[in-house]
Amino acid sequence: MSLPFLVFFACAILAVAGAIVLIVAREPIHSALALILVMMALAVLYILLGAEFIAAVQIIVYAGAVMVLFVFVIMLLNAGVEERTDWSKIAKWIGLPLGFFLLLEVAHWLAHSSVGKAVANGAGGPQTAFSTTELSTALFRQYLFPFEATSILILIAILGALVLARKAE
Amino acid sequence: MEFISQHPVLVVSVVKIAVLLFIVMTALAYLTWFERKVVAHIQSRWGPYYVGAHGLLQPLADGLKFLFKEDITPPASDKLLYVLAPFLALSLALTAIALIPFGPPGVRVLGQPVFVVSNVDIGLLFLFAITSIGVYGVALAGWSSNSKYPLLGGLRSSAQMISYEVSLTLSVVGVLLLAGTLSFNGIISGQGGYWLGFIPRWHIIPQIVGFLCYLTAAIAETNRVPFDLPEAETELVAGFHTEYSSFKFAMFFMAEYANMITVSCLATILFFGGWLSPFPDSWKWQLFLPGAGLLLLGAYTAYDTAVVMRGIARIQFAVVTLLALGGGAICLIPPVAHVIQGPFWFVTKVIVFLFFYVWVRGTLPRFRYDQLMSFGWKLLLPVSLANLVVTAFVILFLARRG
Amino acid sequence: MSVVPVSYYLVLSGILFGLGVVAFVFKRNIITIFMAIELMLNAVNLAFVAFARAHNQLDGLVFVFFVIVVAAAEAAVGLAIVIVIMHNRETLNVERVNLLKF
Amino acid sequence: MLLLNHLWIILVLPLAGAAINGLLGKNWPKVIVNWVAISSVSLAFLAVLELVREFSHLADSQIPYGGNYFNWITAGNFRIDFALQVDQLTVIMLLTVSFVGMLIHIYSTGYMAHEGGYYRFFSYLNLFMFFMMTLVMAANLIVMFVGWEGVGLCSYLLVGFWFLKQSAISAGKKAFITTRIGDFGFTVGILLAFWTFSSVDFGAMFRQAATMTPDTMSHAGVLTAIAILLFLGAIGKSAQLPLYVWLPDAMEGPTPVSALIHAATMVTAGVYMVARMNPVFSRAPIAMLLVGIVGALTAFYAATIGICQTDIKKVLAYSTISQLGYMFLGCGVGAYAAGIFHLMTHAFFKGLLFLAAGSVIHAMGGEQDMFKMGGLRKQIPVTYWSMLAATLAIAGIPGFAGFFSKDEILDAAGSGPHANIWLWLLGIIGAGITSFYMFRLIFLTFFGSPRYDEHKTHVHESPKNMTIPLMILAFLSIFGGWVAAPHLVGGPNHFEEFLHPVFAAYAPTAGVEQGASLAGSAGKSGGVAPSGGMELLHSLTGPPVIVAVIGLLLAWWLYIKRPDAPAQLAKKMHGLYTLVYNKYYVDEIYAALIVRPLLWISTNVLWHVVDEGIIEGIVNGSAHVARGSGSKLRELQSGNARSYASWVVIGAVGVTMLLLGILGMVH
Repeated sequence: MSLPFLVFFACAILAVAGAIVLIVAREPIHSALALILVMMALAVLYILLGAEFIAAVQIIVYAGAVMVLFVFVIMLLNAGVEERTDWSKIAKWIGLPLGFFLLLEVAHWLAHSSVGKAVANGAGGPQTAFSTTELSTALFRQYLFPFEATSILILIAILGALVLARKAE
Repeated sequence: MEFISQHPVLVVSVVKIAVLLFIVMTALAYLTWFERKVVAHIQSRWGPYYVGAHGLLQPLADGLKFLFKEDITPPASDKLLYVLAPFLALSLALTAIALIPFGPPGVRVLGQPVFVVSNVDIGLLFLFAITSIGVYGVALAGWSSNSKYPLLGGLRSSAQMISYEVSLTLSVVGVLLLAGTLSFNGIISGQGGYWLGFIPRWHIIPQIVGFLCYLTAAIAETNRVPFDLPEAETELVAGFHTEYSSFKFAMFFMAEYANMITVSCLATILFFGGWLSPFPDSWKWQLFLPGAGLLLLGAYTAYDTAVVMRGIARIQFAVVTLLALGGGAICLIPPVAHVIQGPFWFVTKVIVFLFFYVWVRGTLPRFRYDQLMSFGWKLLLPVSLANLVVTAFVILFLARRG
Repeated sequence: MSVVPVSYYLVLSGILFGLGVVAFVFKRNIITIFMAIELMLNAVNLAFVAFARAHNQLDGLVFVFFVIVVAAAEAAVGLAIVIVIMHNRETLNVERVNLLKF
Repeated sequence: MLLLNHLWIILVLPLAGAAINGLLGKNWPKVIVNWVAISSVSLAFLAVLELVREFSHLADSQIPYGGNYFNWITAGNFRIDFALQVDQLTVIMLLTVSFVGMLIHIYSTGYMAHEGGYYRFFSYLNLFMFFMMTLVMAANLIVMFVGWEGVGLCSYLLVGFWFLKQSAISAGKKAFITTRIGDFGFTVGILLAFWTFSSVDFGAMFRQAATMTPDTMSHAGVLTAIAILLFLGAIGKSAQLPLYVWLPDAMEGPTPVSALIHAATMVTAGVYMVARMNPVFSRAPIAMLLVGIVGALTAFYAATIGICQTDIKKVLAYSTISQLGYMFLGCGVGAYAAGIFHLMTHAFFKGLLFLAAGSVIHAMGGEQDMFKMGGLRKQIPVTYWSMLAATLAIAGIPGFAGFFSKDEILDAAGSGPHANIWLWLLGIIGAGITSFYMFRLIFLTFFGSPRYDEHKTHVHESPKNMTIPLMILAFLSIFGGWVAAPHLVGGPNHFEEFLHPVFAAYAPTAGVEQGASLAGSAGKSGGVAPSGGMELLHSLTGPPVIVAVIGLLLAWWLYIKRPDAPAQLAKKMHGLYTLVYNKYYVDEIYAALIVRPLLWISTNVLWHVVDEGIIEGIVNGSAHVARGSGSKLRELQSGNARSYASWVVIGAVGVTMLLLGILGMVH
């Protein structure tokens, strides 16, 4: 059991645990923290996969900004304990079982499907980290247009948020 | 055992972490003393004076006091988070420091660089990552206390931190463009060399605007005066840590100072050439500056010991004198002097920044909340953006010129 | 240093995604439902990175980058909506926000 | 060869006039509208003259000279080009149409001077010219059909020109619908023609037809079918029995319209078509016979109705029908040239008659009843003289245009290759009646004492722009027929010779008599037959002339000598009189047999049962189904976000399953 495996399983368990906590926790803020935990674990996994830049972005943007926003809103709205109303029969009798089924299905597929195997056998080429320089080059050369598009998207999102959150005169 | 021998990294890292932790803790403790002294003198007071000579033992006393105080956990609070919050704050603050290289990477033990705990080649990003997490400590503290003022304080601080983090990051990007790398060592060594033979090629000169932005944003980021609205006594009692007492409170306290240190280190690295000496290498005598400095200190304390001090204080000062003189003597030994060189300059610069922090605190009044926000979004952010754009264009232009 | 097979990551991402789906259906609180979506996005990101590693290509990372950006935008707007809902309906329970129906 | 190579110019001119007036003319002063309309038509006429000049230089081998302008329709092997062509027949028609058309345009500027919708009128008129010329110059049946329907449209528009008058509107509709019935046959004929010759191009069709064995009386084939079907169209368009009923009503339109469309040009389109399709008709004796019979019957029948009409324009309308009958009779007995000849002369004198009648009506201030006129001879001399000339022409008094053409026809009917004594007889009697009712018209209108209130109506001669066309046409009515004059004195018949190639080109080998008849007529004058003098005498004293004179005298006796006689006569044979006076109740019969049942079916079956019952039933039913299913389905829209989420999950699972299946198959 070498180090990478240790790290991987530790993070994997953390992530899954976090996800489960996210589900069972009744306090929204606990869910939020659980999610942050998941993100952290994933960040570590990214580093393990050699994607340091993505890991950093994951933490800065996701954990550091998005989730802070969530927590902030939770605090702002003083969101209390989640009331477990159960009015949606379909969600109870079909949605959830199917959700779990999907879980198993996807996991099983990724594990045993020929795609999963093929990738596994490929075992991920050389383990040298992706160079951030190349990534940025790709981002600003090859994917320049989508990049600009996302910037527009964000601008729109900002405006939308402002309009929505504005006090109704 | 064989596991350890397999992974020397772990061993070295553990040792380094232990040492760093000790140093930083002490530094934190005496930083409080430093701050109180400076502020006191700014306000023409003596400041802590009686616990030890010049209050040198004051931090110790404070620490003890914190330890022995009753640790109250409000019954209505969210226990888990209430406990988690201070740990989060402090641990993150300390983790950040682990990324800081205090000296050149050349100095190695077991093939591992000595002056940095974890040498990541995108260190800066990671530092930001960690500082960006830092907000949770405050926010959660505010929330879990389950009481009005902490909640407001938490809200304020999280809002403030998010807002200023943006301009903080942006103000640094200019430097990144110049350096072309994310690793601290890269950035620092990029600042080697001199203009006209004696002006160091630090980023402060081309990036003066970025530096000012960074400084402002950094102060806000660490919730220090004049941006310390999260704990604005007049409005929110003590802000997010109102409900905290005893050691948990202490942890928040330390976290804040740790953040100060981190930010100062970052400023040093990014704008002031980290562990590089301000003087040309040709000036050999600079090797002996640390030793000389210590010796001077020793001389001063010796004089005090002999003339001013009375009673127990005199004994204490004698100890200080001995330490100073001894240290100075050791630092004069050339190999040691060589090794000490980097850390010496680094620490010196950091101390200058810390002094600046305290100075600001002693001088400026507190902002109003709306002023804070509008300042952050409407002035700081645009300016740092403009700086970034200009820098980018200039670099492009120069690159074109060849 | 031995390497963790990529399929491990894939399985993990699958599980996380599934949990995200379950949370998506199970949770009643709008904010947590949002989080469930974020969880799913994260799972997908993991898969992306894993595949990027598997084929040793950067594009996967670029995709992750974009996913993160979009998620941020989505969160901004979504949370604004949540705030508005809270102001108007005084509740975060999606089952109570049910005026738009037959 | 400018125009020969650019035939379209001739068409574009009137079209442009129509477009300009129609689109822009609304607020223009009448002067400009006149200018546009008349200049466009006159230019067209000049173009035609130029065309004729160029045409005269063509070698026979180059005729017909065609131009193919663009590929209009292409569907499989069904290919229609917008192609035009010129041959002798076309030339004749073009000259007639454009010239008469121009005159009538000029006349209209005077006649319509006080009418509203001035620009509309001229725009329609130009448009009509365009379509008529298209019809005449068409090089294939489809293009011809375009012109055919186009003139129908213009006729509809112009008959209903005073669209505030209920009678005008219904007259327009009647004209349109009745013609449609014939056009149905025409269309089917076209289809059949294409099916047979796998082309609707005249040249191609005729070449094909020439190779086919002609039908005989005993054995009728596809050619007969085509001919009869096409002839149906002609019946509708040229107002022959039994579809003539629309033409009298069409007199609701302005008089120039009646003159141009319902006398001179459009109604003759049928005749032109039959003549144009002569290769087909010549090979279908039964069809020929049918044409002859219909023509003769119509000639006689319409004439009889003409006797009792009191409305001056109605009289002319029926006379038009009957004259068209003569033309068909001519075609029916194989004397196409004679038919066309009569068409041309008829265009002159009948156009003139209508214009003159119009002038009379104009003078009488809108009065159309002949019994409220009389003694106008002095007041409006120009009109009187020109009308008299036209009457003499139509009555077939020797020396006038009508005489020559009608004589040709009756001659062919009597002694031609397809001679048929009964048709000849009908023709002769019809001729007599014609002259009778025409002179009746003249006498009632211009002679005797005024039967109108002279204080109310101030009779006045029409303005120059109306009288000048009258004079020109009068001149033509008198001398228009002289091209054929030498024939009488045994000389050649220029007109027939000019047209000869058109009708001889594809003449059936079996029926060489076609050519032989000319030869024969030439031979007759050659000397085997009595000498030229005898010939002249023979034709001058021939039955047509005799009956014409009889009719003239009878009319004189009844309406000048004994003005009270007609009434007594009418009393004496009251039944017959009312029968004829009411046009044999044909309209009523049609109404009873066709129109009312049709209305009844449409109302009670198509409307109440089919539409309300079935169609609306289907529509509403589907609506009800949709509504019902919707009201059930909308339950899904529970408003509970978690349910929606569940739906999404279901979909996701489905898709994943699908993917797994596919991937499983792939790998």
